[in-house]
This record gives sequence, C-alpha cells and structure tokens, in this order.
Amino acid sequence: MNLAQVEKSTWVYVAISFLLFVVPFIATGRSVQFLIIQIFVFGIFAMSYDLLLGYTGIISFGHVMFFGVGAYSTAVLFDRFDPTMLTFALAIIISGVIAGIVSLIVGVLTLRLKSHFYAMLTLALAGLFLVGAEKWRKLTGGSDGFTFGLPDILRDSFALYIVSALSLVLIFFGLRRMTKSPFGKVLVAIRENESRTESLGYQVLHYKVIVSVVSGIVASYSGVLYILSLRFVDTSVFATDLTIDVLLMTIIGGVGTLIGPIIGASLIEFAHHWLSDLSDVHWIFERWIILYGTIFILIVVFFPKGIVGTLVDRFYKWRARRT
Amino acid sequence: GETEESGAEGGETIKIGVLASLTGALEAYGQQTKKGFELGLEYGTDGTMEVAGKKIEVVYEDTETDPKVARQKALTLLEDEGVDFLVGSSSSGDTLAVTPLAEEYEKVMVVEPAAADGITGAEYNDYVFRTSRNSSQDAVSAAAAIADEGVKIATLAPDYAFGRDGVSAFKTAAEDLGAEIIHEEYADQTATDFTANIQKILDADPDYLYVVWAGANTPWNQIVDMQVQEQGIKITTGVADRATLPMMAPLVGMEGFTLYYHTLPDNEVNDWLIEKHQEKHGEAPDLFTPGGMSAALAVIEALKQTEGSTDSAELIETMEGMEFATPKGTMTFRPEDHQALQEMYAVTLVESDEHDYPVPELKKVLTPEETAPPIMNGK
Amino acid sequence: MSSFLEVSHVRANIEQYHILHDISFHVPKGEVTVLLGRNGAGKTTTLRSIMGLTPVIAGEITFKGEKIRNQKPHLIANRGIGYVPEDQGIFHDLTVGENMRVAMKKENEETKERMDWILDLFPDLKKFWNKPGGQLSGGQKQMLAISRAYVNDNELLLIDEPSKGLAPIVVEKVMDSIHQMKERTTILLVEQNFMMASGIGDRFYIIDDGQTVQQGQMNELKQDGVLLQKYLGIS
Amino acid sequence: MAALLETKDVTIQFGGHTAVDHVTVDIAEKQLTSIIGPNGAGKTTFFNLLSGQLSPTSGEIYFRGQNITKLSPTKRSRLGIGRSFQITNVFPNLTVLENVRLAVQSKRKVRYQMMAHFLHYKEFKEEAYHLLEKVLLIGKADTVAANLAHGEKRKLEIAMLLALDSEVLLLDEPTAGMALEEVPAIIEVIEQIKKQHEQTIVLIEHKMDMIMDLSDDVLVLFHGELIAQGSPQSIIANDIVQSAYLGGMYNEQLS
Amino acid sequence: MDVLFSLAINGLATGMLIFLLAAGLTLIFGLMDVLNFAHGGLFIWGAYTGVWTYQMTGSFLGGIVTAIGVGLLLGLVTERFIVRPVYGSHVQQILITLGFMLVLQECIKVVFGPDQKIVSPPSYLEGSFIIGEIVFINYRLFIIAVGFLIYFAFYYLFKKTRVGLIVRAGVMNKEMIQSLGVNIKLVFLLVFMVGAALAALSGMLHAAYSGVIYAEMGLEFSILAFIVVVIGGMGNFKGSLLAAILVGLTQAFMAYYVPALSLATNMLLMAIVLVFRPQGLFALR
Ligand SMILES: Nc1ncnc2c1ncn2[C@@H]1O[C@H](COP(=O)(O)OP(=O)(O)OP(=O)(O)O)[C@@H](O)[C@H]1O
Ligand SMILES: Nc1ncnc2c1ncn2[C@@H]1O[C@H](COP(=O)(O)OP(=O)(O)OP(=O)(O)O)[C@@H](O)[C@H]1O
Ligand SMILES: [Mg+2]
Ligand SMILES: [Mg+2]
Repeated sequence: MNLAQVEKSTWVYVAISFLLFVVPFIATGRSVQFLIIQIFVFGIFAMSYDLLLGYTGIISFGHVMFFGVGAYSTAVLFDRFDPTMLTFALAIIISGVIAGIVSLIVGVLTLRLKSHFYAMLTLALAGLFLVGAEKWRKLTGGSDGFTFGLPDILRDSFALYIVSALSLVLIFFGLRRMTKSPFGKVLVAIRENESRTESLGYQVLHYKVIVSVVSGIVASYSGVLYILSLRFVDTSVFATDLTIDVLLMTIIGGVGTLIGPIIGASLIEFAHHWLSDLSDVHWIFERWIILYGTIFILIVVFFPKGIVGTLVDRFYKWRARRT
Repeated sequence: GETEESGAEGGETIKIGVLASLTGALEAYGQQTKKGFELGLEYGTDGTMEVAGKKIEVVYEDTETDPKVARQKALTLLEDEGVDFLVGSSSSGDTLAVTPLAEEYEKVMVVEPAAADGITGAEYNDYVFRTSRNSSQDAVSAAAAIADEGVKIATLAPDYAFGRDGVSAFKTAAEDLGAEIIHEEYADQTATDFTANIQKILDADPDYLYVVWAGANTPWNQIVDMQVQEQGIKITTGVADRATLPMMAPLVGMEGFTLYYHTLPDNEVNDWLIEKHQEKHGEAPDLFTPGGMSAALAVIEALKQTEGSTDSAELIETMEGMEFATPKGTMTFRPEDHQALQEMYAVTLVESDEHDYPVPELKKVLTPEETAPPIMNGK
Repeated sequence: MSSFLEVSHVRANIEQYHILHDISFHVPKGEVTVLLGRNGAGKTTTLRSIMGLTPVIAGEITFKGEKIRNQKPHLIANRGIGYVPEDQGIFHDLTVGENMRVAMKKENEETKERMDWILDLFPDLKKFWNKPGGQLSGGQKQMLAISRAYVNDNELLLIDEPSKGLAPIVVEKVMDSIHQMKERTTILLVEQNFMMASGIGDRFYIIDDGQTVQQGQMNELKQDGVLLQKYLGIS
Repeated sequence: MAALLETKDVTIQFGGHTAVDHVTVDIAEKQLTSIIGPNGAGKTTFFNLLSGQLSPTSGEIYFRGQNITKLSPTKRSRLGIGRSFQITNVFPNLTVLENVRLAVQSKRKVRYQMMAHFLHYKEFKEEAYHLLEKVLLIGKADTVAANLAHGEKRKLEIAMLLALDSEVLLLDEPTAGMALEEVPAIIEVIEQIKKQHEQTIVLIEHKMDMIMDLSDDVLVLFHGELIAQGSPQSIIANDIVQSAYLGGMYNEQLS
Repeated sequence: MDVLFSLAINGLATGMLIFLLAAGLTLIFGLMDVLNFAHGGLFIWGAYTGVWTYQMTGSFLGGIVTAIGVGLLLGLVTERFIVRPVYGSHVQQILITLGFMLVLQECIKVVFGPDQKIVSPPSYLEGSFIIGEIVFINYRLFIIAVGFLIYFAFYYLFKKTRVGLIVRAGVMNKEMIQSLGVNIKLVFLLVFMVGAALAALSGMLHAAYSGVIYAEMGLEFSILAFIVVVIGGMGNFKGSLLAAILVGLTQAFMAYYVPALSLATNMLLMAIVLVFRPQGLFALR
C-alpha cells in the first residue's frame, strides 16, 4: 500500500490509538481503568450496532441478545472449566460461533420485515432470550447469577485494559475498512433506497444478513469483554435496558460514523459516572438523572445528527462557504 | 463518595464503604439501609464514632441497582478510598458482582440486605458475612408459622430465581414439619392479571396459600377479588416494608411472618433505634433499617474484639461464631457459611387504631435456632 | 393598480445556495400565465416561494393587494390558492377517495358539482376510487393531483408541469378544463410541453438561472423564432 | 430478427383489476421498441414484469430463450435487463456521482468486496464522471441527489441505467418533465446507443414525435391488452390509437 | 366450562386495560409515527396526579378528570418542545423522548417521593360477585365498559371527521397537506395531546386496578403498548383493540394451561404474529 494514499483521518486515528496504550500508565487506578474498559466494551458494542443502524438503516431493539450470548458463553465456560487462557480463546470462538448462528437465523427470519416490525420482532426475540436465561437456571443461575474465576493474567486490571484497548482499535480499523469498501458502499445504498439497490443488481437480503452476522459477532465479543471485566453474570446481560443504552450511545455519537459510537459510549459512561457522583456535592443532585435526561434532549437540539455527525456537517458547510 | 467524618483528632481511621441502591427502583430499601447504618454506628460507638481508639469514616456509594455500577463503585471504594470494610447492597446481583472483589482485596464484606441464598451458598467466599436473612430463612420462618402435620399448602411465587428458591426452601421446611405442598403456582411477575393463577389455586383447594412476593406489581387485590379467603383458604406471606402494608388491608387476620416490624422485638437496642429514628427522621424504622444497623454493629463488635485491627484473617476468625446485639436480638455469624442466625417473627395482621393500614401483631418469636437455614456452601 | 398576484424582486436561498436571484412577474386576474425555462432554472422554487414553502429572503409577493410573503403555507392556501406540486404530492396510503376528501375544504352542493365535473374529466379516478393513491399509474397520479386542486373553489391555481406523463388525449382534456375554469380561476402554470403552454397561455415569463429574463404575450412568443431558439431550443 | 425478450400470455391482476392481460410479444434484439398507450394501460406494469419488480399471475417471460419468470429483479439485472423508473427512484442522500458510481460498481461485479478500500477502484469514478457528462449533469456531480430539480433527476436516472451497461434498457418516460431544450440531448444519447447496435432498448413515452423518430417497432397497450404492433407509421394510422390515445389536437397538428 | 368463561372474562378485562394503555400510543405512534418513549412518563404522571387528587378529595371521578387534564397539559409541552423538532426522524425521536422519559420519571420522585403509592378503587367499584362458579370483579367490568366506550368514541370520531385522514396525510407529506390549507402543526398538537391524555387516563385507571403505583412502571407498560400497536397494525384503533384483547386472553389462557411458558407469552405472541403476518394483524398501511 502506498502510504501517500492513506487518508489523513487514518493518521489521526492511529495517533489516538497509540495514546490509548499510554493511558494506563498515567491512570493507574483500577476504578478509573474499569471505567475506561467499560467505555471500550460499550464502544465496541455500539460500533456493532451502528453497522446496523447507521450503515444499513436497520433499527433493532434486540441487539442485546448477541451481547448476552457472548457474556453467558464466556461465563459458563469459565465456570465449568479451569480458568486458563485456553478457555478464554475457546470462549471467544464459541461465543462468536453461537452469535454468528443466532444472528444468521434471526437475520433470515426477520430481515424481510420493514422498519417498525423488524424492530419489534427483534425485541421479541431478545425477550425470549431473557426468558430462556431466566428459565434455564442450571446453566445461567437465573436472575441471581453467578461469579466465576479468571486466568491470573486477566485478573490484572492492566492486562484487561490492554486486551480491551487492542480489541477496540482492531475492531475499529477493521470495521472502518469494511464500511469504506465497496461492500460498505452498498450497505449505505440499502439504507437510502432498498428497492433501487436491488434493481441495480445487488442482493439486498444477502447484504443484510451478512452485516447482521458481522454485527452479531462483534456484539458478542463485546459481551465477552464485558463479562471478563465484571466477573459476574446474571440475566441483566439480556435486559432491554442495555439495548437502549447502546442505542443512545450510537445516536448521541452520530449514526453512520464509527468514531461516533465510541464517543457516545464515552460520553454516556462519563456523564453517568460524574453525575451520579455529584449527588454527594449537593442534595439537589440526588436527582441527577434529571440532568442526565436533559443532556439527551440538549444533544438532539444542538447536535441533531449526533455529536460527530453534526460536527462533520458543520465542517463541510464551513469549507463550502470558504470556497 | 459521600463522607461522614467525626470522632477523635489524629489517630488512625477505619474506613467503611457502604454500597446501596440510593436511586432507582430499590431506592427505598437503600435509604433504609443507610439510615440504619448511620444509627448503628452512633449506637455502637456511643456517639463517639470511634472504636478501639480509631475514628470511623463511612463512604456511601449508590449502586443504582446495576451490577456494573456496583462493581465500579466497589473498586472506587477499595482502590481510591482504601476502605477496610465493605457493606451492602440492596440487590443480590449488585452484591454478587462485588463479593469476588472482597476476596481479591482481602477485605471483609458485610452483606446487607441482599437475600439470595447463593451469596452465602454456591458463591460463598471467606470474606463475606451476611447480617440480613437469606431467602431460606424466610421460607423456614414461613413454614414454622403455618406448617403442621397434615396441612395442605399451595404456593404462589414469581417465576424467577427469588420465587423459585423461596418456594423450594419452603417446601423442604414445611414437609419436614409434616405438611403437604399440593400445588406450586408461578406467575409472570410483570403480568397485570393473576386471576388464572389464582383460579388454579382455587382448583387445588389447599388449607393455606403461601405467597412469596417482592416488587411492586402485587397479586393481593386479585386474591381478594377472587374471594380466596371466602372459600376457606388461609393466606400467609412475609410482611414487607411499611409502604406495602396498605395494600394488605384486605388480608387482615392473615397469619404470616416478618423479619422486622418496629413494634415486634422487645429489647434495648430496638427501643433505642425507635426513639432515635423517630427523633432524626420523624418516623419509625422500617423493614431494612435494623439490618443496616446490625451491619454497623457487627463491624463495630468485630473491631472491638480485634482491638481495632483490620487484618482480615484476624477479623474473619473473630467474626466466625461472633455474637452481637442488634435490634432483632442477638445475632450469630454461623462459622460454616457466615450467615447471621437471627430472630424472625410469626405474626398476625391486625387492624390498627393508629394507622389506616393493618399492622403485624406478634404471635411468636421464632428463635434463631428455629429459623436456621440449611448450610448451602458445601461445608 | 396592483394586479392579482404580484411577485417582485424575489430572492430565495435553499440552505447556503442562492436559487432565486431576482424573480419578478405579475399574474393578471382571469388569465393563464406560463413560466418557462430550462431544468433547474428555478421555476418550481418560484411556485414554492409563493406557496410559502420556500422562505423568501428579499422582495415582495402580494396577492389581491395583500402581502403574503413568508406566510404559513396553510394560511396562503386558505386565501384561495391551490397548488399542484411537481412531484404530485399524492398521499400514497390513502385511497383516491380519501385523497380527494382530505383536500376538500368544504363539503357542500358546489363541491359536489365540481366533483362530478372532475370525475367526468378523469373517469379513471372514479374507477379507482377505493385504490390507494400509491398504486395508481404515473398518469393517473397526475390526474389525481390536478383534481385535488380543482375540487376547491380557488381563485388562483399554481400548477407545476401538469402535462408530465399524460397521454396526448388527456393533455388535451386538461387544456380544455383550464379553458373552462378560466372565468372563475386565475392560473399560474409551469409547463415544458410547448404545445400545451402555447395552447392555453395568455402571457409568458422565461426564467433562467433564478431570474426572469423575458416576458410577453404568448402569441408573440410563438412568432419569435429567435427567442424560442435561445431559451427553449425550439426551431 | 431474433427475439431477445419474449412474453407468453403474460397476465397480472391487482385484486379484481387486470393490469396486463394475456400479452404475448417478441422484442427484437438490438432494436428500439416503443410502448404507447393511454394512462393506466399497463405500460409501467409491463416493465415491472419484465424487470422482475412484479411477477405475473400467469404466463411466462423468456430472455434469450431462458425462462426468467420466477427470477428476482436482482437476478434479472445481473442477466442484463436494466431499467429506469417513471417515478424518480434514486439514492436521495448520496451525491449524484455516488449514485452513478454504485451502478458502475454493480456492472463491474464488485459486490462483496469488504477488504479493499473503495478508492482502490478509481476507474469506477472516472466512468461515472463520463456518464454524467453524457447526460449533461456533470456540473451537479457533487450535489446531493435529493436537491436536484425534477428534470435533473430524470437525467440522473438515465445515467444510472446507462452505467449498468446492460443488454436491454427499459426506459420509462425518460424525458417526462425534462426541459424542451434538453430533450434533444437525451434523444441524442438514445440515438447513439441505437447506432452502436449493441443494446436493445424498450421505451415508454407519451411524446409522439420521439416515438416516430426513434422507434423501429411500436407496441400499443390498451386496458392491459396488446392491440397493435408494427412500424411507427402503421401505428399512427391505427384508428383506436387515433381516437382513444392521440385525440383531436394531435390530428390537427398532423394535418 | 366455568373456568373457560372465567379465564375469558378476566382475559378480556386485562385486554381492555392494555387497550387503554395502547390507545394513546395508537394515535401517537401508530398514526403520527412518533416513536414516543416518553409515553410511559405520561402514563405515570396521569397515575400519580390522578391518585393524588382522588386521595385528597375522595373523588375518583375528580382523579380521572385531573389525570386527563394533566395528560393534555403534558401532551402540549411534550409535543411543542420535545417532539415537534424531530418529526420524521425516528433516530432523533428515540433519543429525545428517552431523555424526556427519564426527566418525567425522576420528577415523579421529586414531587411525590420515591416510595410506591397504594390505591384502591372507590367503594362503588370495589369488590366482586359470584354467579354460579364464576367470579366477576366489579372494577374489571368497569374497565371493560370504559374500554369499549373509548373505542367507540374514537371509532366514531374517525368515521365522521377527516382528522384521521389528515394526520395520516400529514405524516406522509407535510408540505402537501399544508398546501391544501390544513394547519397541520395544530392538528398534530391536538392529536398528540389527546394521545397523551389517553395515556394519563389509562395510568389512573390502571393505578386503581393494580392497587399500587411506582415511578418505574411507565417504561414497563409502554413496551406492552408498543407491542399491541405493532401487532394490531399501525394506527388502527380496531387493530389495537383486538390485539390488546388477544394479548389479554393469551396471557390468561397461557397462565392457566401452559404456565411454563407464561413468562414468554407476550414475546412469543408478538414473534408469531410478525413472522406470519409482518404487517400486523389489521394493517392500515
Ligand atoms: N434543497 C436544495 N438544495 C440545493 N439546491 C437545490 C435544492 N432544491 C433545489 N435546488 C436547486 O435549485 C435549482 C432550481 O430548482 P427548481 O426545482 O426550482 O428548478 P425547475 O426550474 O423547477 O427545474 P425542472 O424543470 O427540472 O423542474 C436547481 O438547480 C436545483 O438543483
Ligand atoms: N401495485 C399495484 N397495485 C394495484 N394496482 C396497480 C399497481 N400498479 C399499477 N396498478 C394499476 O394497473 C394499471 C396499469 O398501471 P401502469 O402503471 O402500468 O400504467 P401505465 O400504462 O404505465 O400508465 P401511465 O402512462 O399513466 O404511466 C393502473 O390502472 C394502475 O392503477
Ligand atoms: Mg421544476
Ligand atoms: Mg407508467
């Protein structure tokens, strides 16, 4: 590859990626690292969601099912087998395979449906996963959940940080390449006008299924990381709340941009963390959730296309006006 | 976190981190725990906030009833605040997300008021002590309140871990006492209509209906509407916090049990609690207030015995088998699984002159021995 | 004397683009005025500005002597101005009948009469009365769009390319209908079909790149080979 | 001349309404066939049947002798049947260039390539530019398609069809709403294709002069039925066409 | 037989309750195509303010009137400041209405405190009676009646006026409906307010039915309402009614005959309907 051809933005992202690996030497506290790991985990989860929402125009209310599949595969494996790195590798593979199969079936079953109906069907399926986890208590421990051991390396916060950061960076660049590939361009075309894409000779359903499988696998991987960082699993990994969270992160950051969901995830995690800490400052902030909700409203008002989307828009307008 | 400092100038401090649901669905429980804990410290240290010459500092953190947040906050407490004890929390999930950290950081954690059996059962670790009762204790108390030779009982419970565990523990205990469980009914907790479930119970025609319920969407109205009692079936259940009492108005006369109602225990600590709570918060203590207090008292008692040492090994050794006075009488941490054995109360729901809701009236104090749950951590 | 509809020095932007630079013309009562011009010249935007759908940043628009510039579209419509948009604006999920019903401002004898007249004009609409608008053929949609504007007693009609997609015989009918309505209704027309434009137009204006560049009587235009060639590519 | 596209007794009903009624035609290779007929006669529906947007209630469709009745639009497009739409149907939030580029990409069969950067395929872009030039839309290459004027969208529609470079071009009223002065340019494009004798064109139009000038063969649909087929001259002389389609004014003009 | 009848009547009542809940959303989501996640917030505000009035004045009817009034007012505020800027954009609707939902829910706790509140029906609607072996619960009969009343009121409204058509047309093409002389902003505002009032009313009626209200109940129930609107076929009152009754009956019968699956009833039902009839049971579009 000719280096001169690489887009400018790529260099910026590479630089930022390097910075990520410097952070844990500065922020050595485990609780800070935990917070940042959560941002990475949800950044990955949100990127996988954006692949559907932002690039292909599919609203899913059940994305959490893949996350949960990843989480439970990992937790159960670590619970049943010796917590070694081999188990970890196995967990990644198995969760990926299960998520892949589930998303393939779900995709084939649901992707023919239009907008709302698709969204509601995925909500239903995710709901069934939740009920399944609740009912299959021998395996999942139900809503009480269970804790499990980890290989010694992964118990170390620093190591987990590196693993998550590396995952985020690799997945980011991988997905970025995918969205900029001819394949990715077709996804956007599908978002814009499905029937026209079809009459140009693209098989829309194939694309949708492929993208939902990719998205499902990435989401399940974020579930794996999440559960490693939590070392405890219960049915809440299938809760609709998580889908809503990831939806918010994606939208706040800006749909149809990959960096957006990561920024959205950071913003939500940090806002959540700081605002809830505010409650100690003054009793007024005991109801910090009001502020939290207000942030969403303000974001829609001031950043109608999400933070990244709107900034990019402004940038283009500004450039257009200058020329 | 929110810090309350007091006590001696200089000297060492002992830091306690309390995790509770201070917002969200379990907010009410979290607040009770917090108030109880504050009062517990005051009582235990005679208002000096000092034990064995060291001052006590408490940091409260809100888990928002979210395991992830719970873990995040616990890390903050352990790492940034450097607490010597953890206390909490309001939900079992939050608690289980934190107990491995207690082990990892080798800090004692006093669980209060999470009730899942697993905490001192399958998920047990040496650093965990529980002052709250577990689900099995509830079940055993319920059985003790009604079960007898030849009594036929049906159960109604929500269809998730809490309900299922509660019923299975109850079943064992009740059958030990000679009763027969003739029907188990599980309902979707979020459903609005329980009449089909109640219909099946009516069909089974038991002597008693034992209801395990938690959460807001209650079946009481419908049990009354379906005229269950009129058809000769007696209802029994655990009496929960005050906010739920008005809902039980139609069940006056019911025999059940409770883990606490402020008029029930007759001891000094409880008297002090009632008085102080009234003074400070303008009302009587509620269901989980004495629990919060007990947790504080357990910590203080342990520190007294170790003379202020926060060495975990020493603390664990001290606390295993430790007896301490609480608003619910003397509790004992069972050495095998660190579950506090405690009084429970068999009650009858009666109308009250003071309140426009019914209140539990003491029928019998169920002793710690009577309500001891099975040991479930494989020891 | 101010005329019926007067547009003077109108400028309009869409986002950051200047679309209309200087549009001026007037529409006398009882006549058919035609706007001509190439694709992208700004004809549609001009009609939208009159309707209040595209904001005007300078200039003035008066209707019967009253300023209507930048008023709310529904207020402008309720002054008695009907609009047939270029993209037809069919409500796809509503049936033909519902499309008509939504458009009706009043339901009285007069409307009923007009309705009969319309259904006579376009029998296809009667035939497909209960069919969703989205399922009509291209030409049928165009008929429906025109009918919706006819059903009310409007004093002024803005019609954007009515002949588009219509069979020659239907174009003729539409021309006929416009002739019939002329007594009561004034018409401002955008039309690419010169046969139709010249057949019914009284006056014309040519718009080029957001400006009105030529005007005159239709009869003159028909004779003026130079003009026809220059702006309309007709030889 | 060999028939490229054939339909046998093709019929489609919507509810009780028969939009295309037992139509059997041969469309000759490398010729320009026009379809005329009153509004609602079933012309667009017939296109939809050929291109696969709709499947017939009964009857069969053959392409080069292969039965394609059951194939999806995608498959047919890949076989070489491309179409433009009467109601403008583009990707509204993409630029004009990107609209055309997507069509070029499909023609070049780069469909599931996920790894390479799309800029890797520079020639796609160049080809797209070239096509925009052809349809007089080069100045609007970077405009978002939704912001085009109506006539401009029609041109884009044609550019996208040309980009597919398919054997059969189904053109549904390509010049409707196009400015008088620009119609000749489009006709020019069509004529060029005709001259190259490589593609088969099927054209729906209501502009009779265009039909007369361009067509080799004309089909007349009426209430879904094929009532006549023949040379432009023979068709225009047809009584039904005269009375029910063209109407009086056209006659006046002719005479 | 008795069991069947009893299940049916109770299922019907549940269905009606769900219908009341979904009726407002049928307008706002089904007809106006707004993904209003704040619907649950309108619901709890109706419940809390209605119950507050009911308990202060002792008048159940007063509570209902208050709930409706508060619903109208909140509907006005919500439409004007939250929803109006984001018509047509589902993505933005999700974000802004979820934000507003959090605000509404938390404000409940500020105003009324975090504890759950206990309610009982007024004495004249309390209790139950038995005919044969079947238990009839008074309040449920009342709910059934109100449900039908509202259904017919709206059925008539849509039949006799152009409101339904105008709203649907406005969603499809706002500019066109304005060009036809309709003040669509006003129509949207009014319809939204009515939808919000229905949500608030159902909150109040639900409060007395379940006997207890709490701030978190809003989101829980609004998901159920979304399900009903979707499987009923968007924007169709009849569809919503029948879908709601279907959900109610299925819940009752599943709980009795297939208790193992009762947890999954709603989701299963929705999945089955959507797989076999993707446009919903009674599609309008
Ligand atoms: N939203 C928009 N953003 C940017 N440019 C726009 C927008 N809408 C229209 N335009 C541009 O404004 C110009 C005038 O458009 P308009 O639709 O008024 O043309 P027209 O004369 O009606 O053309 P046609 O005959 O093709 O219908 C066109 O060049 C078009 O590209
Ligand atoms: N999807 C559909 N559902 C129901 N009816 C339809 C559908 N598509 C077309 N029709 C009907 O079939 C008939 C033929 O329509 P078609 O669009 O083929 O006409 P057309 O010949 O292209 O007319 P035009 O010249 O007006 O475009 C019309 O009466 C139309 O209402
Ligand atoms: Mg135009
Ligand atoms: Mg057509």
